[in-house]
Formats: sequence, structure tokens, C-alpha cells
Amino acid sequence: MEPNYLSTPRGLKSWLTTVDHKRIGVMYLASILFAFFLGGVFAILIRIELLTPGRTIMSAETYNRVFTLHGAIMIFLFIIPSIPASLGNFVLPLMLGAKDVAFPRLNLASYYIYVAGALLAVGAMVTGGVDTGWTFYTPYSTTTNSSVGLMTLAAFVLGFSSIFTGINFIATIHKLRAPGMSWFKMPLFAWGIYATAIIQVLATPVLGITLLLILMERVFSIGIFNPQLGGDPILFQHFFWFYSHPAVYIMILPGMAIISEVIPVFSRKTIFGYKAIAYSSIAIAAVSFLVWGHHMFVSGQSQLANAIFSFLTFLVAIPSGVKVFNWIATMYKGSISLEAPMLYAISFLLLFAIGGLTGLFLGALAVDVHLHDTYFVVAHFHFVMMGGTVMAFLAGLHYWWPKMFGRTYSEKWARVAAALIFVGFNVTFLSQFVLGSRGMPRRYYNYLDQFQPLHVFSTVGSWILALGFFIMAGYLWVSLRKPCDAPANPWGAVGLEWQTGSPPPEHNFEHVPLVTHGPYDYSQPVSEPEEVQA
Amino acid sequence: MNAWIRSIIMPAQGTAYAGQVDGLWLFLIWVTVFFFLLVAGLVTYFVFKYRRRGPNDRTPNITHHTGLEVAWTLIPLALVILIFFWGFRSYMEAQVSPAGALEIQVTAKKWVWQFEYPDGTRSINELHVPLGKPVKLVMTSEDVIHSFFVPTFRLKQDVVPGVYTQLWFQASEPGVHRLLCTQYCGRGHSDMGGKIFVDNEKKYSDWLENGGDAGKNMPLAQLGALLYQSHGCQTCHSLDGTRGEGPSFKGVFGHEVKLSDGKSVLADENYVRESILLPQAKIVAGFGPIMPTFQGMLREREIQALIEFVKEQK
Amino acid sequence: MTSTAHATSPGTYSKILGILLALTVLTLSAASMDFGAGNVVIALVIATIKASLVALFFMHLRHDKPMSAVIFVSGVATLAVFLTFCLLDTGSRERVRPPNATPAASVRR
Amino acid sequence: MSVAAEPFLQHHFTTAEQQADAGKIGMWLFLVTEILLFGGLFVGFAIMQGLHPEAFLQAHRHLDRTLGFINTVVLLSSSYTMVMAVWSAQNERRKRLIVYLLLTIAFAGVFLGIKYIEYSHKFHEGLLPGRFYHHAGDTVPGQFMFFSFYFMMTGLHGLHILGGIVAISWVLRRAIRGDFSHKYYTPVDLVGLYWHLVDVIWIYLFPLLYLIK
Repeated sequence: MEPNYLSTPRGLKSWLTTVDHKRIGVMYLASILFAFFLGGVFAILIRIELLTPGRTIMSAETYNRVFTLHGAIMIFLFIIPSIPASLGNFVLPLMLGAKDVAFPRLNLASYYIYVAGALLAVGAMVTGGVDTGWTFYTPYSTTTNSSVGLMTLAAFVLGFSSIFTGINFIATIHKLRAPGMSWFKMPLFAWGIYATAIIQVLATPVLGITLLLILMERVFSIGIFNPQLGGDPILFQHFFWFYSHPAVYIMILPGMAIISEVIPVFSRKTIFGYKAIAYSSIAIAAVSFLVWGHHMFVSGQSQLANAIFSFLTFLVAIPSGVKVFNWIATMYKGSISLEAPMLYAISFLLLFAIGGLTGLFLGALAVDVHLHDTYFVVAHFHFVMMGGTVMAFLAGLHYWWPKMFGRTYSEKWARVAAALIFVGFNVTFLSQFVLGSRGMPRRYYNYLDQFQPLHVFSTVGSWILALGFFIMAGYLWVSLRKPCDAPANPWGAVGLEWQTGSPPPEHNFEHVPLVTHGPYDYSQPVSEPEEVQA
Repeated sequence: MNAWIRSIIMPAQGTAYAGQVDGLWLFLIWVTVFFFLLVAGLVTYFVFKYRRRGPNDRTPNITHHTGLEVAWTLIPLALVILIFFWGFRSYMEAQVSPAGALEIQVTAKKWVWQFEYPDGTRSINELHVPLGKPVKLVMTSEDVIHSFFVPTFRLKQDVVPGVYTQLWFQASEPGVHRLLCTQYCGRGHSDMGGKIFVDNEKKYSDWLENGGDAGKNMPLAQLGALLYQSHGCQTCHSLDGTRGEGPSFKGVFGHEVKLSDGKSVLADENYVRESILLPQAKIVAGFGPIMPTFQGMLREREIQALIEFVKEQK
Repeated sequence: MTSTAHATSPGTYSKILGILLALTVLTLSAASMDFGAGNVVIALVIATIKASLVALFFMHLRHDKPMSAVIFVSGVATLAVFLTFCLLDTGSRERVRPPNATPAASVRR
Repeated sequence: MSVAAEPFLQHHFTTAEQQADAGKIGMWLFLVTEILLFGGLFVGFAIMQGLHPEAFLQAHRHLDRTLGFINTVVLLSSSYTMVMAVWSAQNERRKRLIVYLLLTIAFAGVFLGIKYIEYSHKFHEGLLPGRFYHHAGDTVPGQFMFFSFYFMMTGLHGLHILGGIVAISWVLRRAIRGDFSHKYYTPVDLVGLYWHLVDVIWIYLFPLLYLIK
């Protein structure tokens, strides 16, 4: 076998000190998958507890910690770094025809900062847990005696990891594109990552200062968010959502970026509306900074602010809609094959459509007042984040898996898992739309008896989901145990990352590629893998 | 069809305003159904119609279609602007209270709702309002942020410490409506509920006159049990000995209680009375001084009822 | 290597320093006079002029590739958005206070 | 390739200019994150000042304008010496580069020294942040909040000055070693950018904290 990045150099130390973006991507992948598992365990615990009103398996205090940790882990340790830091790290330089990211050492540093943040989060978990919800609303978070300090510190540190990844990617996209790759010959994945990185750089520092202010409030009682000292607790929500709303787009934009890659490949057709998709990513990034107030429609924010934020919120619907229509148009007259990545991409289209459309309910002031802070929001959020980002992540994982590890996985089991995850997801979360509409508030330990059937339904769905993920873990594990068997270009894709070996050599390409075609040039017969495998 | 959707998805309507909200809500549901079917239908059709037939399939090079792209930008834009104005108009209606509305003060604290009526009557976790009269709530919190949510009224407003927020409604359905807290506020969050009694004018003023004294003819211990529930005692003080935010009532009465200053005291009638009215005077060892006072919120008979109730928890 | 290298001479840098110091004296003396609400405006305008001089000359934005300026301006613009919306909300909130209420928002210390 | 001829060029770049540009983009992005980090404090300050104008006005009188003014002059001068250091590196004047870097560090030291005098004075009077505030004889309540912000903003700024001293010292070491030439002086350039930003932040802190009306 030819030497590749996995086999040379050898040894644990060579991994821990690597500056190779591919290895860092793989280390990130392992870490975030572990975080996903941990967050998933908490999710299952939540669902089991909610089988019955009142106590099922844990006390209210424990429940509050469990849902907080589910949220905090999933958001800060899994979904924010998920696509950019793992898959993005791995494929972005390959797609651009570069040998590495612009700052390889910074890349490694941001991985270790992530690990440090994760350890702090674990520290918060074992020293009493956190019971604030992942949103850390004041004055609750500044008065509760759980480990809020450590958890805010963890999120603060993780924020810097995210910032450094963003800085790295922007510089990479600007300066390291292969000769001939103009901005509009760049794959749409790179556009999506670029838009994401902009948000990471511009929004995350505000999260940093917000968390620092909570810490200061807890240690010094500085007063800014404390009404008894003349502060303004609602101001905290501005600070928090100024980051955390754009952060939602940090989570979804890379997902959209993957879908823009997968659909053309498996439809074997040129992407429809390349420029519209590229610009819509940037538009979403820009508008994302103007809409955070829609989390605060009932917070006591002024009516004027509510009206303005409501209006701006609706503007996000346009670029999102444009993307969906473009993807569907790409499939028109294509040659569609339903392998696992495409199954996840189609799941994404259907689930994200629901997630996006239910966003309209929450943007409309009068309806949001009723639905705010109910399970409707929980369901909407999970449709966008899990139905959107996680499905896209899984699409990307299956799509690039042969490239990353040089091994194929069982297509049959992959389809079984995809079906189970799709069904399980819908059972779990569709029911929550109804729960929320009927007035079931979120973060409730105890609930009215009338809601029990739907809660049971939802819990059963979570078990189906879990089963799907276990099967996936199984066949991916089996795939890793066998020798390299993946061809360089198993899907017949035209992207640059497929023009090198699977797995790629240490410095990505034998020769610096010269780009002459657009990134989705499927109207020509796809060049056979044997030809490109130099 | 609409009635069917309502019955499955929406809570009952307790105000005329709720009907207004539901109009937009239904519209949004239909928009969602339409676009979802459009997306799902096209995807399914394409997947079937254009499935891969062989390894050498050729596809046409369609890069864009300006007309189509403009259409699917502008039509949704028009639609969302319509939705915005619709939602905004209804929202403003719920914001501006009519002059002369009955004003009730609401104070939230972990984990009870307190109401004070214009004549000074107070009630806890039970809000009584007259049918068909505009009622305005002026709300504040004593500790963390809570949120006042009445699903049947389609109304919700955060209750923030240090700030007064308001809400108004005009109930059109007599009966009992659910009140829930929707801003996470700690251990008792999901138990911080209450009931809103919408009664006709006569019944409402009767209730006010009696000072909300529902338990006039009730035996003391039974009234105590009722107050234990309605005044939120149960969120902190268990009856079965489990440790809560405050000490359990089980087996307290008639026994020595260890205090945080090292002394101990016999739990007799006076001790219980003092603990209700001046909760900070004697703190049981191992617990925080967090109980709010109930001074001025309980009648003499109600205090006696609670003492009687505590006595019974052997 | 970059085009910025030789565009500015030490003489220019000294002049800029001179202007910056003069503006510092100006802002100090303006603060000792009373312009009502104008004081804040004057102080911030002078600060912004000073910051712009530092950015344009000391940080070479004047002769640098436009990318640096684009990044810098987008950062400042984002901050402006943040500040504007926060002020917009806090400035337009309806302050309800019932007549019999104790001033809970008053400052304890 | 010319890689061997230019030892500072990292393997994944093809030209020195590409590498320098990437570094510059990275640094400017980092500076933007700094602006937004401080920006959060500025926004908080603006809103709290709006809520308690009288308290902030009274509280700021405890600050020493003269010392604030001197520190502004010191920091502006350090910015000048820093930009001259960059110029010296560009023009391969190694001696001058070293001298200017040393001067910049010296100014930074003076700044911190004066800050120390100011801080100890405040500590002595009980003008401390948040719950530790115990200054006697206040006429307007809420002055503690001004000092919460004063210490957070100047403290965070001071930490950045410290970071700057470390970074400049690192550049100084490399300058002494003779790492830089007109072809390669990116580290000097980037540290310079950082240092100027710290200066820019102070340019706003000075009038906002010391010169409120």
C-alpha cells in the first residue's frame, strides 16, 4: 500500500503533535463523536424521565442538570465544532487543492483548546453539575449554587477554539486556493464554511465577554445583570443571543454546505444556481446578526424592538428557501442514486423544510407569544439542528468516510440505520410540535396528565433513534477494522478531494492541481478513478 | 378540516384574542403543509423519475434559470411580509390595554404566584377575574425571571425582577384556565402553576367580598391541606420526609428542632406560627434562609388551619 | 515584500504622533468646558479621529491591501449593530410602575 | 522551488507574499475578535451609564485625569516607537529595530507602573469593584458599578498590555538573533498591529472613563 497520512509518520506522539489538517480533523472527529454520544446519553435519560409526570427515574434537581448538560454538551462540544472542525478541517484544504490550512500550528492549538474546554466542562459535571439550562439566564445563573463558574469558563475556552478555527479557514480560503480556482470556481462547501467562519470570528468574542460578565457577577457582584444592584437582567439576554443566534447559523450553514456537495454528486448533475447558493450563504451570515431579538419577544424587550426583530427574522427565510429550491432543481433531470449520503441528504431536505417552515410560526409575533418556551420551540430547534445539521453531518460523514479512512462501509446496514434514524427522529420530535402547541412548557420535570401519551410516543421514538445510531457505530467500527479497500473516487465525483488517493498522502496531492473546470462539471463524462490515481 | 386541526393541535380559546391568533396560526399551518408537500412531492417524484439507470448516465448542463429563481425569491418574500404584518397587528392588540381595565398586581417568586386585587384582597396561585371585563396584570418577580403563560388565552409574558411587565386580557370563556410558568426557574419550575377562575360578575364580587375565603365552612385540617397546596408550601416542604428546599413536615410537630445557630426549639403552635409569619427568625439547621414571609396573606383562621395541618403530619 | 513596505516615511509617523498628542490635549481641555450633551459627542469624535489616524497610518491601512480594511470595518460595523439594537431596546422600553409599588429597581449600594 | 532559499517559508505556501498576506489576514481577524470582546464591555458600560448617569458622573471624579492623560501620551508614544520598529525591520536597520522595540517595552512598563499607582490609590480608598466597594461618603448610590466597569475594562486592557510585552520581547529576541530582513518581517508587523489595537482601545477608554460629563 502506498504511504498515506494515516500510516506515516507512525506512533502516538506523531499524532498528538501533528500539524496535518487531516489528522487534526480525524482527532476532532473522534472527540466530537464522543461528545455526541455523551449528549445522546443525556437525551435518552431526559426522555426516560418524561415517560411519566413527576418522578420516573430521577429527582427534579437531577433532571435540571441532565437537560442542561444535554444542551451544553450538544451545543458547545458537538454541534458547533462538528462539521467545520472535523469534516471541514479534513476536506477544505483538499477541496481547495491546498497542502494544509493557512496556520497549521494554530489549528492544532485550537484542537487542544477544545480539549481543555471539554475537560473544564467535565469538571463542571463532576463538581455538582450545572442547573441553569444551556442559556445561563441571569439572575438564575448568578444566584444558583451549582457549578456555573466552571461551565461558563468551559464555554469561554471552547469559544476561543471556535474563533481560531474560523480565522484559520478564512485565511485558508483567501490565500490557499489552487491555481485557477477563482472564487466562483470554489466548491460550495468552501462558501458555506467561509460564511460560517465569518460568524465564528464576529460573534464568538461577544459570547466570551458575556460569560466573563457572568463569572464577574458571581465573584464580584458587579451589578450589570442584577436588578437589585441597578442592573438589567434582560440585557444579559441581548448579550447572550447576540452570539447564540448567529451561532445557530454556525451550526446550520456547514450542514447546508455539505448538502450542496452531496446532491450534485448523487444526482450526477451540475448544481443549479451556483451563485445563488453561494451568495445566500453570505446573506444568511449577514442577516444572522440582525435577528437575535426574536428569542426575546416575551422577555420584556420593547415593542419597537420586537417589531423590528420580527421583521428582520423573516428575511432569513428567503436565502434559506432559495437554497432548498436550488437543491431540488439540481435533482431535476439528474441521474439519482440513493446511496447512504444521498439518503441523509434527502432526509435533510424534508426535515429542514419542516424546521424552516415552523420557524415562520416563531417569527410571527402573535403566534410566537403563545409558542415561546414550549415544546414547539424544542421541536423546531431539533428539526433544524438534528434534522438539519446532524443529518447533513451524517451525509458528509458517509460521503467522505472512504476518503478519510480509505475504507468502505456496509451500504446495506448504512441504509437500515438511515431509515431508523429518519423514522425515530420524526416519532421523537413531530409529537413535540403538538405537545408545545397544546401548552407544554419546556424544561418541565412534571407535567399535566393529558400530555402523557405524546410524551410516551416521543420517548419510544428516541429509542428507535438510539438503535439507528448503534447500528451505525457498529458498521463504521467494522469498516475501520478491515484493510484499505476504497477506490480514490468511489462516487464518481469531480471535486478536487477525489483526485487524490483514499486516504490521501501526507501532503494531499502528488502535484499541485490546476483548476480549469467549475466544481460541479457533471455534463462531461466523469473521469475514471484509475486515470487520476497517479 | 380547520376545526379538526384546532381540536388536535390547539388549546381551547379562552378569549376573543385567542381566536384572532388562531387565524394566523391556521394560516401558517396551511403554508407549512403546502410547502412541505411541494418539497416532499418534488423530491419523491424526481428520485423516482430520474433514478440512475446505468453507470454512464448523462445529464443536461442546467446551471440556472433566472425567471424561476426570481419567482422563488419574490413569492416567499411577499408571503413572509404578509405574515409579519399579520402577526404584528395581533401582537399590538395584546399589548395596548384599554383604559379602565381592572388592574391586578402579580408577584412571582420561587415557586408561587401571588395576586393582589385593587381592594387589597390577595390570593396565591389562584387568580379570579370577572367574565368579559378587561383585566390588566402588572407583574414583577422577587427572585429570578418567571413567565406568566396561559395557553387558552394565547398569552405569555416574562416576569422580571426589578422591572414591571404587563399583560391584559378579556376572558370570554367562564371556567378554570391553566396558568403555567414558562421561564426556567429551578427545582419547582414545573410545579409553579396556578388556576385562573373566570366567573360572572356576581360570583366574582362574591368571591372578593368573602376575601376569597373559600374554606369558610371547612374543617381546619382540611382547609390546611388545601392551603398547603394552593400557597405553594408543597414545592419546598414534603409530607413524606424527603428533603426539599425546606424541612419536611413529617413528624415535626411536638418534637425538638435543631436550629442553624446551634440552639434547638420545641415545634409547637407558636413555633409553626412564627415560621409562617417570620420565617427568618428561626432557621432549621442545614437549610437556607430562603422562605418568603406570609405575613398579611393569611387570615387568622387560615394560619390555624395550617398549624392544624402540620400537626397531622405525624 | 508587501506593497506597504516603503509607502510611509518616518517623518510622516512623527507628524501623526504630533497630531495624536495635540488631539489628546484638545480632548482634555474640551472635557473641562461644559457643552451639555455635546461633551460626550466631542470626546467620541476626537477619539474616533485619533483611532482612525492610528489605523490608517500606524496600522498601514492606508496603503495596505483592501482586505485588511474590509475585515477591520466589518468588525466595527458588527459592534455598531450590537450597540444600536441594545440601545434601541433599552431606550424604547415602556417603564410600567404601579403607584403602590416599592421601587424594587432602586440601587441597594 | 525556491523553498530552500527562503527558510522562513512554510511548506504549504508557495510564495513569501502569500504567507505574509495569510498572516496579515489572520492577525486582522484576531484584532476584530478583540474589538468585539472589548465591545461587549463598551456596550454594557454605555447602557449602565444611561441607567445611572449621576452615579457614574460622581464616581468618575475619583479618577485622576492627570495620570490618565500621562498614560495616554505614554501609550501613543509607544505606538510611535512600535511603528518605527516595523519601519526599521522593513528597511533592515537591525540596531534601530532593537532600540525601538526596547523603547516600546519601556513605555509599556511605564504605562503599567502608572496603572499600578492608580490602582493602589483606588484600593486604598475602597473604590473596588462590585461587592468589595466600600468607599465612604457617597452621595449618589450605585457608584460601585462605575468601578466594576473601570476595573474590568482597564484590567482587561492591562492584561493585553502584559500580553503585548511578552509578544514584543519574543520579537526582540528574534530581532537580536537576526531573523528578520526586508523579505521577512511578518512577526514584527503583526505584533505591531496588535500593539496599535491595544492603543486604539485605550484611546476610547480614556475619554469614556476619565472625561465623562
